[in-house]
Amino acid sequence: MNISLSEAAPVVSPTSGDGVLSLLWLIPALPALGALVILVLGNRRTSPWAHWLGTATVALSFLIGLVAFFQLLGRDESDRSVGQHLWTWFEAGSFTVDLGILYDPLSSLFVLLITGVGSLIHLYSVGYMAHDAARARFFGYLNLFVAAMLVLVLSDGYLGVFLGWEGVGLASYLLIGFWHHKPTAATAAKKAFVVNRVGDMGMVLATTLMFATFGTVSFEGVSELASGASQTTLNILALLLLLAACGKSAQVPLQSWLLDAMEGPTPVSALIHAATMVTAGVYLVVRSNFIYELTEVGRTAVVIVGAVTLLAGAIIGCAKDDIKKALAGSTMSQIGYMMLAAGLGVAGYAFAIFHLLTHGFFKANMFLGAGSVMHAMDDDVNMRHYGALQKAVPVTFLTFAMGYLAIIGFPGFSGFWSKDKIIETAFGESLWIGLAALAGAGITAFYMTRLMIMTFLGRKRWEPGVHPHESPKVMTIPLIVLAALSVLGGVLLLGDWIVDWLTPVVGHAEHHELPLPVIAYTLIVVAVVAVGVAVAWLLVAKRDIPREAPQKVSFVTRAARADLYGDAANEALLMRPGNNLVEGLVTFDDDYVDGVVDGTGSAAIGMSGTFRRIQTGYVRSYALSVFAGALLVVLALLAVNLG
Amino acid sequence: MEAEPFIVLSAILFTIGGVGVLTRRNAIVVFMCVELMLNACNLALVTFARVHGNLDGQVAAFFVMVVAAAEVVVGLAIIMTIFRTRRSASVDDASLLKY
Amino acid sequence: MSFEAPHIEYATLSPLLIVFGVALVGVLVEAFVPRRLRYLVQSVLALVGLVAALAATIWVATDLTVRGDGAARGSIVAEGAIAVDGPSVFVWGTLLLLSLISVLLFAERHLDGGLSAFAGQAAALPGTEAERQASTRGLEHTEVYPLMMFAVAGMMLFPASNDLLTMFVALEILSLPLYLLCGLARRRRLLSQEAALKYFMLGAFSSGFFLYGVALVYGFSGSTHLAAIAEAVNGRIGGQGLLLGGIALIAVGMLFKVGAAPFHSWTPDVYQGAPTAVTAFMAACTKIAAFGALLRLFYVAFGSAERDWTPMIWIVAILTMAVGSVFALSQTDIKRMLAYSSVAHAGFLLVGFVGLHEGGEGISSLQSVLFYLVTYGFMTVGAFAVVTLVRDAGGEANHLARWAGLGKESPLVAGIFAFFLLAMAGIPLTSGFTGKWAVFSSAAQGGAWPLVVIAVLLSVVAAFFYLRVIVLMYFSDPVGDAPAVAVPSILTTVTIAIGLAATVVLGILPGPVLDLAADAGAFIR
Amino acid sequence: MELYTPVIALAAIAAGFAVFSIVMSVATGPRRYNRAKLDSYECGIEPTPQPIGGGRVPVKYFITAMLFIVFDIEIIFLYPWAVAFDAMGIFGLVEMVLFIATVAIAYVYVWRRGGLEWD
Repeated sequence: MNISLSEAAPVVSPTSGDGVLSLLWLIPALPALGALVILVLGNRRTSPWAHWLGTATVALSFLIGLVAFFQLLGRDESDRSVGQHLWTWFEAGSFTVDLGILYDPLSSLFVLLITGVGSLIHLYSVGYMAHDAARARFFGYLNLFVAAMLVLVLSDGYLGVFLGWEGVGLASYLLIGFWHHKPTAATAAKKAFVVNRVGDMGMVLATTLMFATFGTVSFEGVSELASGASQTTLNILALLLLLAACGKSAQVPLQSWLLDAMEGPTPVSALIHAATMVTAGVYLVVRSNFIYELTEVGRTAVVIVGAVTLLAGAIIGCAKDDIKKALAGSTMSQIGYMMLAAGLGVAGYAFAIFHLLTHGFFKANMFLGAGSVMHAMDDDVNMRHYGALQKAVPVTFLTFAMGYLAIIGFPGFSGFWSKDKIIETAFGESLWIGLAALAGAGITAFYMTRLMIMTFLGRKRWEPGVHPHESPKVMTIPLIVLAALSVLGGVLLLGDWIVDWLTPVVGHAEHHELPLPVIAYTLIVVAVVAVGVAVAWLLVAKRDIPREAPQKVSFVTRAARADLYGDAANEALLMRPGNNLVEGLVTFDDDYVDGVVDGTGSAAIGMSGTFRRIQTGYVRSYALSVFAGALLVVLALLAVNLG
Repeated sequence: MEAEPFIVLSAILFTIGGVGVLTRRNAIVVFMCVELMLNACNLALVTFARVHGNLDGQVAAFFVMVVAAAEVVVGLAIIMTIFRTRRSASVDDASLLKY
Repeated sequence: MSFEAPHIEYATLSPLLIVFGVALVGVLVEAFVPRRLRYLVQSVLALVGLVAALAATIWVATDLTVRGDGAARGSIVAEGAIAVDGPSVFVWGTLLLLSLISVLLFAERHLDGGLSAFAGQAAALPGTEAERQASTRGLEHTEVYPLMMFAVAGMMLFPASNDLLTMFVALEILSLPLYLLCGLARRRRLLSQEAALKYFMLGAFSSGFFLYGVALVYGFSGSTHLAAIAEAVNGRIGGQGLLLGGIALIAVGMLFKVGAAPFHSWTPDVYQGAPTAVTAFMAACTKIAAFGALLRLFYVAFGSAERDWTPMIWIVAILTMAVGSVFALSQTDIKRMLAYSSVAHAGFLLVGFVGLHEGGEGISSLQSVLFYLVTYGFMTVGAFAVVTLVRDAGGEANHLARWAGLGKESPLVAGIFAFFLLAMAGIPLTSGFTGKWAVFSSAAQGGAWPLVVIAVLLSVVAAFFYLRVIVLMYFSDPVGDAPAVAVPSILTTVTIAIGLAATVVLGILPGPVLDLAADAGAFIR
Repeated sequence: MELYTPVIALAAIAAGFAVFSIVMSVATGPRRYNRAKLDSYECGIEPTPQPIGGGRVPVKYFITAMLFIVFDIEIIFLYPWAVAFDAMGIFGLVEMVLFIATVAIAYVYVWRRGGLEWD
């Protein structure tokens, strides 16, 4: 509490590190090395040991991260921001771009989350991918992802973040399309890539704008100079960064790729599309607090995006029969919570990160649990074919239940603490935002209960010939650890520890006076959650669940099944202006390239295919285009002069 | 000396050459049209040299002639190989490369 | 009549003179050296000549005299016809390095059963007995080396010209040999000849425009010297119409050479038809030379008419990026796709062109464009070199469908090619990213915001077609019998390795080259 | 205008002479035709037979024509050089020797590679 209660966000000013802190570069370097070794030597040569190498490098990074964390803990609060200059990437005249590491309370938490959960998921994958011929390559990609993600959170500037940003995008693309023999997986990978590129554009433009405005893109420089920029610049910057965040974190309107991304192997869904990569957007917003603190417009936009996504994701989660897609909807929704909190400014940043951590635990836990269930059910993902599994896979059931209780916010579990805080802060900001967050909590309770009942309780609706069995130890141990974390994650809030811990990064919030006492909010939330559970119990458990999804359903259900017409909306809203090119190309690409590959080149449709007919092959028509071009150039010159 | 008529004439020649390139099919004729364009440039250069009273334009015209001659050599060689292979000097026949 | 003998600074011009000299000696070698020795003599001569010219360039570069306020270094030589300054020397060095690795591609004889990629006897009709005989007797046109050296000399002269007439002559010196080189492919002769015809016809057409522009500008200013033109433009003496028309028509000629839309239509056809080694050489080097000249002309001569021509460049830049990125999407031939990609690159370069021009804080246009050209040159030569490796019975297998499943067939070649594609797409840690960053930054600093936004948007589209090829190589199964990846000799291997190394190093440590580009300073006037 | 009077007069006289001789030869000459007289005029040598199919000539002529262009170009530069030769002195001589040597290199190439052989 040593910081004065000024409006502006703290300026990033790292000090140099020593001891373990000078070895920080090893944290991303180790997984990168693992990826390099595995991918360069190739699948065949490394397959006997690649999975252990992959796991070991991440685990080692975790250990270094842990030691570094305690070092940081031992430092003075004002001294908890450690910088390490790695190399000068660009040097042009007066202007340089350095690549370096910024290790502060915020990135230290992320390092622990990424390497910690990452190690567990690596371990789990050893079992999950045991029968896949390309397991070594899988671990190579997974290591690549971890390395890129660590670069993202450890960089000391936006360019470094962008580097990691692109890296995780690439790794995500490779991993979603890992089973590329499935056409759905290949399409999903492409879709994820394209939608993410739209977000990346925001990142590129934001970085370029920063460079043009401030002459630097380091957090240190930007945080120092931000208050000097014009309001318009700050607004644009904030919106561009939000666009980037939306792409990576699957927020409305760039949410559509996440549900399809579930085509990837389940550990990927757990690590990338639940615990870490999709939270990069939240990281970006929190990290850029020095910009968002200065722009009301930017923060409002973040809040709106968060609120809309949290409801949309929850509604989608209600209607999905595919267990992974239901969880994906839930992920969207939970990240919506984090965004919402981040948009609330100083009061919310810490809770956004807190929820991000607890969500990382319980969602990874549930995804891995879902993977374990799928493992037992011969890779069937349809929950209508599950039921009564609690006997068949007891460990999975118990661990999953811990995650379940955490996500719905059962008092005492980690999710309870983090979500409660967000809802409370939201009410402090505005009644409507608070109500949206509250409604989200109720819906979450509903769909998660539905998922639990359909999967583990009720009667057997198994496909013939399926004999569920519990997964091997190598898979259940990570489940148990994550379950424990899901239960106990709330300790981070003890004595407001996490709020104090992050204060040097995001600033200290003045205490809001709430219209009602805090305990009242907690009770309301618990009550709403209880209602959600009860409704699910009445609607799902008390009735018979048909093995086929009923077709005569309400409009809402149909809409939710169709991802709230996310793709349709994409087509209608995004395709027309600007982005239609990009989206349209996906379809075009499917039609055309695949056509070419199949040897049926005649399937050429699409704008490029139409336009290229301009290239007739006749010299005279080319000469005509040169002639026309000459006229164009002359006219352009004259127009300027006469106009 | 009034320069304008010469410049207008050179512009007309240039345009005739340009339009010829666009409309004629025979590679040789197309090529002649290009040469016409170059000579229109020469006329303009020489006229301007006269207007400005220095020799730069005239020297330039010499160089243009040389370049035009070199272009003839290279161009005719290319057109001839094409003709020998295809038995046709039509520029429209050479359209395998497209789209 | 008084006459003063012109003064020629032979030492300063030595790089140019060496290349010209080697080209002439090459012609004599053709005349006197017995046939079986020609290949060896010519290729060694070309290599030695280029290395010597490179050494001379470095020597000249260390010896540039500082002028005026120190922003520009160098001197105007040959009675004002040639400016040897920082940017000239930088472009020379780049051109010579790229020509060196291109010569290695020219000399490659390992891929096609001991024969080079050039026609055994260009005069023999395709498909006749004469052609077969020429092939079995192992004939080849070693004239390609002197032709290439002439082209290199023209390319070096082009951006260094300080006089519109010299510039025109240089333009023709660089173009004429290239027209011929395009028509000399050993395989697919019809396509190759057609490429030559198209390139020649359109090239001659566009140089007509260029020349008329020169005539108009001369009419406006009364001189062909860039400095004198600059003075006239600054004072706005003479007719506006003449100046604007002149600028426009000269721009047409220049933009044709750089392959900017709507003057790009020759690019895909010629790149596809020409022998791949020639394509690699001209894709990289012509663009570099032409951009060098474009920059000098527009900054030095027309600098003070900037407000007049900037909107025109905006339009052309947007059109170029859009055409390059969109058309590339539906291409089924790898060389055509790379051709459209080079069109798109020309667009990105034009974005840099409208930035902060020279000097000042941050990255100047000149610096960023020069840097981008270096990155572009190496990845282009590298990528085309890889294209020569993928072959089937009919020569190179250029159809994209034949590249399906290459990742399984030859992980190394596919990996290298994928890397080049990623670099062209501008993925971080490759030189493509640093290059794009540089040009976008300089444009942003120059206040060309809308242009940068469009450029970023279109670079997203552009990334897409590169990705398509990567997907094809890795995620698709081969159609029919898989194309073989030929084992190259040390020559092509070295070319690819250098291209790859440059792409990696410029992506991770662009500092030294950026510094060099910054050191090049401004154009001298 | 006076400047051009002699030129115009000369042209007129030349044209008049040409017309006069043709008219006179037609009017006064005897008309005894034989095969040789009806042949194309080829400086007394046997005329080359007309190619079949529309006046195409062998490619050999092409090379000769191209070679002619080389010397044609040379003249363009020789002419002004000759006018200013006295003023330029030794420098001009050296430059022109270099220039002609360069042209000669191309010529040597053609000669050695058989460009000058008719058959």
